Amino acid sequence: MLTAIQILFLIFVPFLFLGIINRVKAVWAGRKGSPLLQPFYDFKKLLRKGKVISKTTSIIFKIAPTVNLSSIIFAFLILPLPSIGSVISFQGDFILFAYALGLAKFFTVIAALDTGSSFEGMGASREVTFSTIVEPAFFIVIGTLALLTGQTSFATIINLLSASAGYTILVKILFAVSLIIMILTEGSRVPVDDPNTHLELTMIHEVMVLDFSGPDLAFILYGSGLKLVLLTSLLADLFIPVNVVSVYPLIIFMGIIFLTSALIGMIESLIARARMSHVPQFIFLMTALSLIAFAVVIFFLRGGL
Amino acid sequence: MNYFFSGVLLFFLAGVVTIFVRKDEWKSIIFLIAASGAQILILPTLFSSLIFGNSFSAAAIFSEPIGAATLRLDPLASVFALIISAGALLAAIYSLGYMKHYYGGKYSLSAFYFFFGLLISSMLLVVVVQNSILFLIVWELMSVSSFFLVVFENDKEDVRKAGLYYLIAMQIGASFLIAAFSWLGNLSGSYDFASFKNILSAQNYTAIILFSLFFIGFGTKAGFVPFHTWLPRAHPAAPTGVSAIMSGVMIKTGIYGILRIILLSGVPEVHLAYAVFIISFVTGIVGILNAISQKDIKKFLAYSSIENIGIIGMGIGLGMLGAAYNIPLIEILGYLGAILHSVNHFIFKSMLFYGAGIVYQNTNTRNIEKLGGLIKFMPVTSILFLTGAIAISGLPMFNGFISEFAIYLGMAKGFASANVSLNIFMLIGFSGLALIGIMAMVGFTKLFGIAFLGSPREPFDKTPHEGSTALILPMIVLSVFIFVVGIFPITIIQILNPVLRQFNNINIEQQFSSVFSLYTSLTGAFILFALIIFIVFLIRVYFLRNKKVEQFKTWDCGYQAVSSRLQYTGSSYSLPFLELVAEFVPQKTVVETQYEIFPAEAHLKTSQHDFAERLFVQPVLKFIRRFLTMFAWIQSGRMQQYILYGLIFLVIILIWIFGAM
Amino acid sequence: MSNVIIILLGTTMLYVFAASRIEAYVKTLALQGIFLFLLVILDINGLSWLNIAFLVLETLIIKGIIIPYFLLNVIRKNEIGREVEPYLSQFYSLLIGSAIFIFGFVAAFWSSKIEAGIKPLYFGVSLVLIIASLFLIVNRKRIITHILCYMMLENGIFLLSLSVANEMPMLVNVGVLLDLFVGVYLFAIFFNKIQSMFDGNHIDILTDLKD
Amino acid sequence: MITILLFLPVLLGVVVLLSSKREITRIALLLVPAVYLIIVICIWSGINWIILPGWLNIYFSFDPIGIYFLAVMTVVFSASSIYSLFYFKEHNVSPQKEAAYTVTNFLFAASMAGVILSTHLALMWVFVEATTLSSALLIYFERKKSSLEAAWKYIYICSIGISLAFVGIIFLSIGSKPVGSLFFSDLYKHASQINPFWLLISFVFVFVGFGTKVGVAPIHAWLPDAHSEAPSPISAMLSGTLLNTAFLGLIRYQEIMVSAHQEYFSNSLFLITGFLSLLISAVFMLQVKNYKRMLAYSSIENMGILFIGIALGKLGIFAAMILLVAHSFSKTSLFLTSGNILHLYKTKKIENVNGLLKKDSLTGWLWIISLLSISGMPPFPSFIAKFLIIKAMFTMNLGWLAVPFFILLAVIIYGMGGSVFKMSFGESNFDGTNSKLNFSAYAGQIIILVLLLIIGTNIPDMILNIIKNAAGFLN
Repeated sequence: MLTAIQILFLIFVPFLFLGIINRVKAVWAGRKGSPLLQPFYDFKKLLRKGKVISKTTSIIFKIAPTVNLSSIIFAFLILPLPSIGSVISFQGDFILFAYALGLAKFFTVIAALDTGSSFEGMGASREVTFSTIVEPAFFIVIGTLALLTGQTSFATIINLLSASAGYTILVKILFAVSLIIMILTEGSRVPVDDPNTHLELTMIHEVMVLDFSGPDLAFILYGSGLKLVLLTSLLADLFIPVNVVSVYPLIIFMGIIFLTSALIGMIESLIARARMSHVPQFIFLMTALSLIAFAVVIFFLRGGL
Repeated sequence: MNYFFSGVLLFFLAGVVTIFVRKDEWKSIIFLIAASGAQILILPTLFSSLIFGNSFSAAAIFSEPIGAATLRLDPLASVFALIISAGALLAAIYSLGYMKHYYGGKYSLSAFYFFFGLLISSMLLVVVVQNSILFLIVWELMSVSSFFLVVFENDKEDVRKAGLYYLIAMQIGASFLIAAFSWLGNLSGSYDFASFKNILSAQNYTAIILFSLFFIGFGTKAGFVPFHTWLPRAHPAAPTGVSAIMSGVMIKTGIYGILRIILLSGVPEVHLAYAVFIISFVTGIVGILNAISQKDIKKFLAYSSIENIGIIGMGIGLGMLGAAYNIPLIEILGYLGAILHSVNHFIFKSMLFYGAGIVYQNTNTRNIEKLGGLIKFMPVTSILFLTGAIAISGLPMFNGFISEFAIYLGMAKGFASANVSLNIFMLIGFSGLALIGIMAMVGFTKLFGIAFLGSPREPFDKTPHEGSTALILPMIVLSVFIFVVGIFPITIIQILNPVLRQFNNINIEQQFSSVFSLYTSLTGAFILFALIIFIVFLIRVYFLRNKKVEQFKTWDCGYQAVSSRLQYTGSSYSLPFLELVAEFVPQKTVVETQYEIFPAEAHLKTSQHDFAERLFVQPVLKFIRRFLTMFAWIQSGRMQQYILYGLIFLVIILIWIFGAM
Repeated sequence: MSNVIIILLGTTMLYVFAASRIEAYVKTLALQGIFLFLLVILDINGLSWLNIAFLVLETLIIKGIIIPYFLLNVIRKNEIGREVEPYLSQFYSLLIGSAIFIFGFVAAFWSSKIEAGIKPLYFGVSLVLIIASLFLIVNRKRIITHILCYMMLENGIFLLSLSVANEMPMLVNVGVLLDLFVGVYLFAIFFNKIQSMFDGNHIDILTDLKD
Repeated sequence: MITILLFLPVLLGVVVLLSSKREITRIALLLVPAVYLIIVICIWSGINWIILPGWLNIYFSFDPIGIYFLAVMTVVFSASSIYSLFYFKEHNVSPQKEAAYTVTNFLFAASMAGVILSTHLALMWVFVEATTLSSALLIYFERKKSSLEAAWKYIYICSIGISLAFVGIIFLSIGSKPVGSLFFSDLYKHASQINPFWLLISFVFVFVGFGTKVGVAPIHAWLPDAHSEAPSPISAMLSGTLLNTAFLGLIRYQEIMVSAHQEYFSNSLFLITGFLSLLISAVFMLQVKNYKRMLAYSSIENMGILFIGIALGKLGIFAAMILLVAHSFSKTSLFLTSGNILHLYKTKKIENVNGLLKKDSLTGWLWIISLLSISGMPPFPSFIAKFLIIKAMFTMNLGWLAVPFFILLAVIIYGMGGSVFKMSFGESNFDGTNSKLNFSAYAGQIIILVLLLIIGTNIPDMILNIIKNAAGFLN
């Protein structure tokens, strides 16, 4: 029962997630704002539409959205979730998790290059540039978790993590912050990127998908929403026990997700979009934080260097 | 074993025969036939050694200095012999198509095939010979023959330069080996590898120095930083078939050597293990950084070979660490990752080189800034190239992931150990490998996206077309292997079991079974992944059914005068990233423009330098040259001066004697 | 008596150091030849008469007369400049020469102390001749002077061989062979060639082969 | 036997001079090396009959090392004689000059044989002097200004050297009063009675004297000039045999030092000069413009390595003996091939030679392969020799010497390889008449390279034994 709810929740929450963000922004701006499910309506509309594709494009452009979406879904299967657990779990599965997202990125990027548009090439180059900072930082996070728990698969790590206490709270908070930075980067939100500016020159992710239309665009949008949720659930996993199948973890989980979306909305409305040249420093904050966390763990776990 | 040797001989003879054949295409055909025949002779032996873990050995009696030489084909040797002979066959097929446009030309194909055969046979001997002098002889033969292949297009000045640079680099590498082997020969009183065991396994300074000598010697061949500088020069210079052999196969003999020495030296010394690990890590970073900054496809691939050697080395270092700290699982995973990645790198790197060769043949340029939109002209080649690119970026369902996964997991296992320094180095490696991986993705999205996608940045002088069957076939075969290894890794891991047993015979079995089950579950995951992709694709098809799909030009944001010159170029694509790491990729920018009211055309030239070369190699060369030119005045042509040298010399010695008295 | 001759032989070298004319060199060469001849007949015993005769012939006729005469002809014939053209000025070479001289006598003294069984004065003076002529070879610019100095070097060696003549007579003859071969060969063949082929006879013109 | 070796050339020389006919000259030119070859093989296989015994056999004898050097010399001599035919033909030499060439060549060979075989120090010295005089004429054979200059420098520097050697011998005779003879056998036997002081002094003088002939730094200066200006077959003889004979002289003297237990001093002297020669040849390999001079510098290098080998005890000497044949043969092949190049391009300048492989591929490949052989690439013996020398360094606990050794070697290979490949590869620039060279332009080199391959891969026992005996001499 709970599992079914969870699955349904996960399928629909991406729309809600974006909706909440927009609503929060609207509220901060003093507007009424679009309905919470607006993204869902757009999605439906897009699915109904036909599509226009560029003459320059090739097969890559056609398969990219599919690969993108399915790798994100696949990543979901690896991540342990309340009242579902992790469908696929083996030693080192988090490597597969990261690389599945890598595959998604790979195809998004070459699809952007496929159109031969200078804007999309620009977006692609920025995307990969920033992920060169995010990726190692994420592995530091994972590595530190493995160090902390002495385990090498998501499920076991998360289980032990929820059980652990004491200084681990500090570690968890550090990780929470760095994961939020990761979410802002990968989900291309302010201050890294502004999804709904009207100047292509300043975009990253949005500019990469300029040429998609119809169901493909729908897949892309849904995919990016899903990615946000995915990373947010990883954040949530830090704080809730996933191995116990009961209502509370599930509720807390949902709560965290909604809170995060609201938080992102607040950030977007409070902070201005950073200059491109300053973005790397911001993302590098993630690396710094996770390194601090690593140091902390080494210090406490191994009793001082 | 005899079959093996007759195969080796066959390669050599094929090369010799081509000297006496008049018509050029017959040379290619004869060599191809010989190569395939050699497979029939060689492969059964290799597989019987790999599957049943047998090791064959033979003895050859030479006269005095060499003495009796043992030749042993154990599983480790078999793995590399497998790469070599398979690579030779594929290269032979490829050359059948690729050398066509040299037929009747100014270059001698006989020389090409002769040295090709010599190279293959000497490489095959390198992995089996177990006698120092004989080993060095075949090792040098390998370098020399490959040198002649590098300078195949020898009327080009830069090709000759590259060749000479390569030859000298090999000489320097070999001299380290000569020193190490001769020293060992003194210590053990024999030239047989088996007799080196107890000297190398003794954990004293001698053993450490010896190992370092060996590592530098073999590392020069493999292309570890800072001994990598010959690689980006030599590999692009050679004809593509050979570049594939060199980059995919030959540098692996260096890896083989290092592994062989590790086998001989038993439990490695901890600091050595760390050193290997860190050097490899640096190698990986330097390699991929330079790769990203390249415009020349083949140079790019050469640098990416350096990167992959780095990854292999990290695997080796990991294995050594596992052995040193006595953590069998890490040891197994490390060596497994290293050997597996050697095989994988052979697969996708040869493939990429073959693709690059087809592009070069069709467009007469290796500069990706001039290319674009090739996927329209040569779809099959492009898709195969894409396969290789994804594989080398180590993405799941392709073989690159399999080996990197082993190394990742090994390092993750390192976190469980209570040793702080191990933990820290593991974290460096863990995030470092991730960094290398993502940078590889940057590089190969650039390479593929710019060269094959979009629209041509400059008009081709003749419209490119699909490569001929002989050119495509090797790539198809390799792509099959990519997916077999990528999705059903247990097949090859099963084969590698005997090799790993050589490294750690005692408690391999349960570790190995755990690794085995791990990879089985990985296969499961991949199948699920494929399933998901399939379903999502069905959904897409469902939504796209009877919808009208318009073709229109790319969205230009309202700017009407779009030309293909406006596309993002490779350098502009990699610029933001290179700016982040500007310290490590020093870039020289030359702007030629005239500042007038109506400025005419302007030019901007950018060129990157290999900072590792600047840091480690060039100063040494500069110093040696300056030091030697200090003595240039000696041969002045004045006779009195000459006599004076003699007298001064005489006087000095006399003073020395009287001092001694 | 013989000692006086030897001393005189040594002092000829000093004269060479001081001299600035080619003819002076040639004359000195002739003089040395005659001195050596006197030494042979005065001082050498225990050699077969045949050997003595041979030595006499060599020293008096060849060293003393033929070679100098021939050389003078050559010099007069293809009007070679008269100056010897040293790198160092005569003054400094004279200083060095006397230093060599002193060294020679020190060596003679020393060799008389140790029981080497050699004639000290022969030993010292021969050293003087050898070292001095080597110094002159390095110090003078012209080919003709090179040849002359080489002759003096040979005289020195001859003297040295005389110092062990009584034990090793064979060596003396070998030393003579050296004269006959090289000496004659050197200038008779090559010097004339050089004269005919290169105008002027500076050693400086022979510096085309270099790196 | 010895009589034939020494007098046959002289007799035939007289014959040739009297009847300066082409045919007779050429027959003689091939006959002498053939006879030498036969004799060497006979002695090798133990046959040694004596014609007119007596005083000759006191002053000459075949000892192992002598046989070895004689064998090497004979092979080189034959090769260069074969090539001389080509040389005559291509430079259309007049019969008289052919005769002169042949006679001086005979004298040269005979005197070298004398050096190798003589058992008496002073006698050997005389023969060394004789080699200088005869070879000087050959160097001047082409009657050019440059060749005259080369010959002049050669003869003058070497004469001074030789007189210093004579001084050394006199000193030895002073020191070896108790021995009372200059026969090597006596000197070895009673070495301990020689006054060490005089021995050292005399060694220094002899070392400088003969070292000048061997052409090791810093007394090498005549060598590049002489080698580059002589006719190619003569350059081959000079580099392939003359240096060896002088080297043999030093080895014989070194034996005295060893048996007098003074070898520490002599070894260090050998070692220093060896490395100096490596340095010199490295310096000039980088800037040499003339390919024959380049080969000359490579000779200096190899002589240096031989010296290093001699200094490194048993194993080193064995290595040196292998390197000796490797160097003599491959250098001969290089010089003869350089003769072809000179004929094809009419220039000795490296930058004017391009595309040798295109112009005459056989010459090109000979040029390249000989380079590989001289620079110590397998399967040529010089590789094994260098390996063993490094091994010897480690045996003597001088392993660190390998560092400068390898660096200088790498520089030398770089310089030489750069020039050789530049000449061999690329487009052929010289558009002159592509005259096909006749067989005698290749025969010698091919034979020699085949011999080298045999020695390099798997030495036949008889060759190995002779090398071993030769090496055993110094122990």
